[in-house]
Amino acid sequence: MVQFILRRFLAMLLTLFAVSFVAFAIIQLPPGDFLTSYMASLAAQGDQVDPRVIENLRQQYGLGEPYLVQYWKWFTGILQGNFGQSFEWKRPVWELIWGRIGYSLLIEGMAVIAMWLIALPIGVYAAVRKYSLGDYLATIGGFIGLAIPNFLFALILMYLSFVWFGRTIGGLFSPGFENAHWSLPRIWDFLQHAWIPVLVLATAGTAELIRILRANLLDELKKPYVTTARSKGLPEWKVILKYPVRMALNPLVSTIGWLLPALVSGSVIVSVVMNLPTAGPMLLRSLTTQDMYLAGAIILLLSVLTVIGTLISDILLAWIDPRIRYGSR
Amino acid sequence: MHKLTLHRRAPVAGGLVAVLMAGAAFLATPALAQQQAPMLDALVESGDLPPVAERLPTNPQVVEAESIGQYGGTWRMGMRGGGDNGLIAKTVAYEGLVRYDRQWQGVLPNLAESWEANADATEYTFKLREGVKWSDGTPFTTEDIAFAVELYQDPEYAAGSWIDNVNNPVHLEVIDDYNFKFRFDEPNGMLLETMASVEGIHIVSLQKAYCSQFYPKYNENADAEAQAAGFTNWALYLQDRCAWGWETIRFSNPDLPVLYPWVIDQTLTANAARVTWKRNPYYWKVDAEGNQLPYIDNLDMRVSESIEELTLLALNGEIDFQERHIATVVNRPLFFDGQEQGGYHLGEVVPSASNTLVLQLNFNHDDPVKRELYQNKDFRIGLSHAIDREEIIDVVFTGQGEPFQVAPRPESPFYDEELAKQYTEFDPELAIQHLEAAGLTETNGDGIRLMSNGQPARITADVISALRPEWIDILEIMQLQLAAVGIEIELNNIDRTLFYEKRPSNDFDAQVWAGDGGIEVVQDPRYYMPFSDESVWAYRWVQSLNGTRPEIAEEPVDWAKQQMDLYNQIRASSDPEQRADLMRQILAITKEQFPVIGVSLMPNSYSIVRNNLRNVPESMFNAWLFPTPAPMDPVTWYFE
Amino acid sequence: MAVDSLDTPVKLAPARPVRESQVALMWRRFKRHRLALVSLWIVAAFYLVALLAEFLAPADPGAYSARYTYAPPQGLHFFARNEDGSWHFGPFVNGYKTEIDPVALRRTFVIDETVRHPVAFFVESEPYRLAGIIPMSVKLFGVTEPRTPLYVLGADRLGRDLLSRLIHGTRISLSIGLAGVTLSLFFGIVIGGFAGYYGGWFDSAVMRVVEFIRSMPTIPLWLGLAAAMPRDWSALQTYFAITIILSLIGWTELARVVRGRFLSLRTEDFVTAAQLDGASTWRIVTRHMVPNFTSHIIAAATLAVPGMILAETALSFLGLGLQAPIVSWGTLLQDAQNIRTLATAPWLLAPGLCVIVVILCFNFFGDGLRDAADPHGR
Amino acid sequence: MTPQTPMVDKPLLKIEDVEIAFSSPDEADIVAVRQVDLTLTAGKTLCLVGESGCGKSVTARAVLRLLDQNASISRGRILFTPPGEETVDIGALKSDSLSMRAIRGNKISMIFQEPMSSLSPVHTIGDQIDEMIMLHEDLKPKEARERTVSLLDQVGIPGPRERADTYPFQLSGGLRQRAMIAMALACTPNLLIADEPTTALDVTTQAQILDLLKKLQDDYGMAMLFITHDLGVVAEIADEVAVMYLGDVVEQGDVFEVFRAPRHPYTQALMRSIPTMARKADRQRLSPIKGTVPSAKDRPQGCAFTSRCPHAFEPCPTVRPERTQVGEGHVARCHLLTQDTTRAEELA
Repeated sequence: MVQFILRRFLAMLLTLFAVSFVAFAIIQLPPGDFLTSYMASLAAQGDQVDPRVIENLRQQYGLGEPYLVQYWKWFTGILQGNFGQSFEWKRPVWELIWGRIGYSLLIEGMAVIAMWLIALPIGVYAAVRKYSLGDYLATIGGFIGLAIPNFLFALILMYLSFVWFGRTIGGLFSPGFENAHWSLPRIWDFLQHAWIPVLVLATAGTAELIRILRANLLDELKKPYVTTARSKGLPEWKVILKYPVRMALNPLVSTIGWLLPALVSGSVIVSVVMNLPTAGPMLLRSLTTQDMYLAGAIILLLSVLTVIGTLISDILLAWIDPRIRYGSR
Repeated sequence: MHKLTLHRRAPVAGGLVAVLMAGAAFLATPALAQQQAPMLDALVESGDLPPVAERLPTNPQVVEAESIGQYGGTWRMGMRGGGDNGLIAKTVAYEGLVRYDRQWQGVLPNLAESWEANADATEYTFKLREGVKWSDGTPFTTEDIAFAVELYQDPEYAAGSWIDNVNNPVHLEVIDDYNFKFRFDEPNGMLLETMASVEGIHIVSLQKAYCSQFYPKYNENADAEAQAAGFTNWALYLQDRCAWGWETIRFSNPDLPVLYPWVIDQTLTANAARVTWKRNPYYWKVDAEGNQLPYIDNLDMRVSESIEELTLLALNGEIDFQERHIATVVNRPLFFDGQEQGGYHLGEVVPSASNTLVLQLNFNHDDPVKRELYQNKDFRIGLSHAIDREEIIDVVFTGQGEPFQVAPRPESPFYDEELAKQYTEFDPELAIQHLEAAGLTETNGDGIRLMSNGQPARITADVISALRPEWIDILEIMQLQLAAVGIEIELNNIDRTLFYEKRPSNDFDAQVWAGDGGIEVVQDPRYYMPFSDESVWAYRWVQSLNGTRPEIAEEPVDWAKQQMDLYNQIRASSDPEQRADLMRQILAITKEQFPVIGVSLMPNSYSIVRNNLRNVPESMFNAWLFPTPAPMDPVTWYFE
Repeated sequence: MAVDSLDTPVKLAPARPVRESQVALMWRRFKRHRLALVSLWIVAAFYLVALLAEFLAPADPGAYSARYTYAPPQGLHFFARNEDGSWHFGPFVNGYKTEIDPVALRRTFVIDETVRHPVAFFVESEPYRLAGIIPMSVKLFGVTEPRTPLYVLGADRLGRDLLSRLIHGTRISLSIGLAGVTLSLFFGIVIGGFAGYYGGWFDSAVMRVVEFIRSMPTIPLWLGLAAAMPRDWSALQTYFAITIILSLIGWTELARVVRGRFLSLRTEDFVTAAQLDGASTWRIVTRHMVPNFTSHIIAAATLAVPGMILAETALSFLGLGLQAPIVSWGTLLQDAQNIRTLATAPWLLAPGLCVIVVILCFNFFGDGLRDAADPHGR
Repeated sequence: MTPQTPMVDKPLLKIEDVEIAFSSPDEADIVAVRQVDLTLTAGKTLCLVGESGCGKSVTARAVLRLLDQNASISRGRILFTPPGEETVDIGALKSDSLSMRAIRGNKISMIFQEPMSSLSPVHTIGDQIDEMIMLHEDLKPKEARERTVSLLDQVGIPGPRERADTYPFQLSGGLRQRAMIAMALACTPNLLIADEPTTALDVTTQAQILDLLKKLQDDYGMAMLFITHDLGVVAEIADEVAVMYLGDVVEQGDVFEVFRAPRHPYTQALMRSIPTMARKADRQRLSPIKGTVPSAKDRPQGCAFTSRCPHAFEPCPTVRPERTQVGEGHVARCHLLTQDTTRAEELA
């Protein structure tokens, strides 16, 4: 077990290094750098900057240097916990993103939970009553969630909540609570705002879970141990929940890992539409303004989170499945 | 409210007139006791704040308004993402030494109570309003002006503006606490317009008392402290604390003393959900009855990356005044229908831009054939006649606006109907005649005309649809219309950065932008003559006249040179009338040469005004240099 | 012991499966999944539409009309009751009563029941090339009277026929999905195949790479790549660039599937047998292994298409990816994604509906395939 | 062999004329079991013997109503009479009904062929047995576990207390099957159904398991329905034997009777196919049955064995032979037995 975790952990470190490199590469891909797009946006406002100013800044930001040098500075910096400065906000990147990353995590975590809550019953039902009307309806329901483009869904929900309740649900808090400390009323206020994005994200992923769960369960239901359980005289629902479902869940646990990247991507879009204080909009903006250290850090952190998520789900799997725990197959 | 179109006065600015106006203002100062906002009373009683009389300058600026207002209320608006410092510049930060009048006709005193200029516009003398105080109570004097000039001109500090303009920097001469001189090597006749525009904010954006502590010259261990604070050098730390002008970062420092009517409360940070402001107890303007302004206690700017959210906020009556971002052509019917429910009405906003779309052909194209063709007037006339402007106006702007070339707007004193209307009638035959006159006689299989080198006449037009969605719509229609006369337009929808990079690298046929300079004719004649880097059609000619990239400069053709000379004369003159005449001569050449092609007059936009918000002009100009609504004195607006 | 000897012939009873029978078997299992069957037909229909876009679309997707901006859907009627109570038969569309509201700045349309513009099938049109090849000059349907509006699904902000745009968008969006999947399929099979067949360090290396790519949040990846691609590329170039970008992520999933099957098959007796017979790797792979899991690959591929289509719309939403004037479901939705549309022109959301339907169908279709491919429904 | 115990008048389980059919969406129904009549008495072991696919497992599962949804008992009754209780027709119960569940595991329990896959891999042996006990008798978990341990001990699992906490995959095949048995016996059932319990095991373990079963049967005095295709096993464990062919019970009776004098051609063929120990010289070749078992679909109207029967004649394909008493509690279904004696001689 321990050795298993260690192996995965080393693999993870390797991945992270690669991720950091790619992340940095991505933000370097677009033509020009922060200052060119900075000038561009000023000019679009009708304003102009003296090129000397730009030259000065380029010096101060060390933008002139070759790619690898910049990368190395950045990477070593991160190892010392310094994510660098955001050009646009003239602030340490870490100070800017930790809060947003937190909210991203919160929203995505809630989405994962919501997904499971929706997917479990539907998946089990769909498998037990294979090809029944219920099966079809359940799966259709699940897939519609998958099929609706996130941004459209979010926008429609926003508009409807305006039309029906005369409320503009943007952001995660009402004015009063934005800077308040966590308290029960604030949590309540938060939930009132968070349900839309969570719903949108969850529905997008549920279908996949349902599909896997259904497939696994169909598989397990045919196993002899189910008959054994029946022969014990257990009621059918108990037979199914205690044995095949329990088994079918194992592979599902490991899905959390690859659910995350999709979730993160989804939350970027939803957050932009709904103006959530998550990492998404900031990432988008920093990519367009080419605020490279900021963008790089966000991409890196999001990837790190997904990688860690995968690791956790692997460990979780090993933990709940004795066959892996005792290194037997 | 007077209709803007009625005012066709010559721009008044400079010495005498302004002094008179200042005098007028002085006389207007009423003797009766000055009032202050109730929210300040407690502070005064407790002694945390000196009484209003001591806070106000001896000669406070009197702002006339439709009605005397009442104190209180919060002005809610929406900010497009955390980077939208433009909104702040347009609502809070527009406090310079001088300011524009509401009709954008003349220049009024502001922090400077009067000024004079010498004949050749190389020397300006300003007198500051006495007793004006920063938001922290420290007096505002020439010291602060001197500090600003010093800092802007420090090459290590990355602030840039007209103060340190390479070609003609400011030389400051301080006379006493309230009087100083600006000297220039070259004549600078446009100085007052510049200082009255949003650019004017720069010179009064840095308080010496506070900002000098981060500047090595006044604090030898500034660098050390900067590093201690986690910045690589003093410049970055100073930038973080004070920045300059209206830089975003300025508004993340609550301690920064300002001269604005409101001081920042919830600061503008990358993660701010909203930015709020509360009244500046030391604000130095009063209404006709001597009540200290502003009327409105607080500002509340919702920060949102999502335009849709802002739109919903406005519809839901959660925005009190706004034209920025949300007042689009597309949204108009939406907001129109929403008036009832949202408790607001739509005000008129007159854009400064003359044209909805300007097609700028690259006169300096690397390909000699195209260069020759694009510089050929007949070719451009041909194109112009081939465009059915009425149809475009109908489709894209539901009938709003009129066929128009790139020319001063009817509201402008420089308006010239002939210049505005020439070659705008839709006449394919005529178009074809001109194109053939331009040598495009042969056509290929697809009916596309062939250039002298046998290549089809295809124009790739760069456009940023993200900026103005309707550009794509217009171009798609023009595409079909021009195809009918054998000219192929290829749409190239690109992003901003690339758009700007293509100019110096000179790899573009044509670029598309809106027709700036419809009102600010003299300040920004980018389409009338090779003026600035924004004169894309003659980018390389511009460089020969104090451009930013002399290395790629090219010798302009004679008429362009003539225009540039005339403009230098404008710079050299401090007499508005004379400047106007010179400008008219430039425009005459523009009319003769017809450098760029316009489509239609930029239709009026609109603003969303809550019904209970008073003293809001029914109609206002909008431009970047004329930072609406600030020149409309929002300090006099109030809630009923 | 004894009866075992009897068993043997019984065990042999089902003769070695022949391909045909396998396919037939799969088809039978597939048919059992009714939803999948229906979906298959719907998907097929959509692709047909994509193929015949020019023929089916009544109007040119770019053709605008000043008089009908934001015109609501007319619908297509086949019979109606006349004032005198008699019945009118034959397809027609109603005319519009329009007026411009100068203050609100918009046209208000009222469907005019009394005006009927007859609609005919196989009407003459100006010549065009079907799929850019076959020259034709007849459209499936259209109005017979000249200069009469035909907006079955309504018009967009420039008075362009939504139906026609939708039909042309179908071509782009569906083909981008297909192209992307084909590409990822190629990578997936080659890479995953070798990884699975040879195993060992190569396998683990590939798997690390796959793991790595899958651990990257896709959006930033797209954003970066999309932002990086030369913006002065032509529409076509961008189109292909986008497909490549999409498949860059898509191949990993397929690679995993292929590898998995290879690993499991590699140990199967008949493969070992073939190896003992000294059959070449190539032969073993193509003759013995591939036929054994084509079905799975097909299923996996089918299930990958929706992702591509969604991705295309998402990219357009973010202002990257395909851009106007290219007509795709993504770009069409881009026009629709604002409050104004929701409030006053909801019909512009039709592309969204198409996306939903197609994706649903692809999923069910894929599920059906997979269930059919192996009854254990893995 | 267990000592003969006197016949009990009321049999524990009486399967009467049961037919089991499988339906499938795209084919005609398949009658897997055409007609089965069996009788089990307490303390006795009935062996159900036949080739795979002859329907013996199906029959066994039918008794516990463990058939898949698409299978149905289309005819006949399964009468179960626990000592001192009313007779219930299991065939009539709903498979998930309370009364059915009360019988499963409690009165009738079952052990399966593959102990590995028949035990849940993610629950410990102990849990799986405890569950059964607690289900049918209200015991606290502790008490249940005590019972489990003693059961494991009984079935000869060394270190039962520790073993209770192990997972199936951690045990050898033999131990697993013992655990399985322990679970089956947990509630001291009246009837134990063993579905080829030894097929998956190696010969020595097989022997051990069989001994164990016999011993336990004596201890508990329960009836046992033992399904196998292995005549050797039959000889070792059965009191009575029923031979099935393609869904029919072709011959049934006391194991001695049947082995000594098989009357049905199929049974005879089976017997001849058993290798007998003899010196190499006087061994004669085994004579396996010609042809292959047809699928249930194309089973002839009449005697199922017709297609492979050396003696087949007119009535065989069309007319189903009657059950014929051929000796003390020994019946067979063959036309030869009902026809004139001359032909009957052929089988004598």
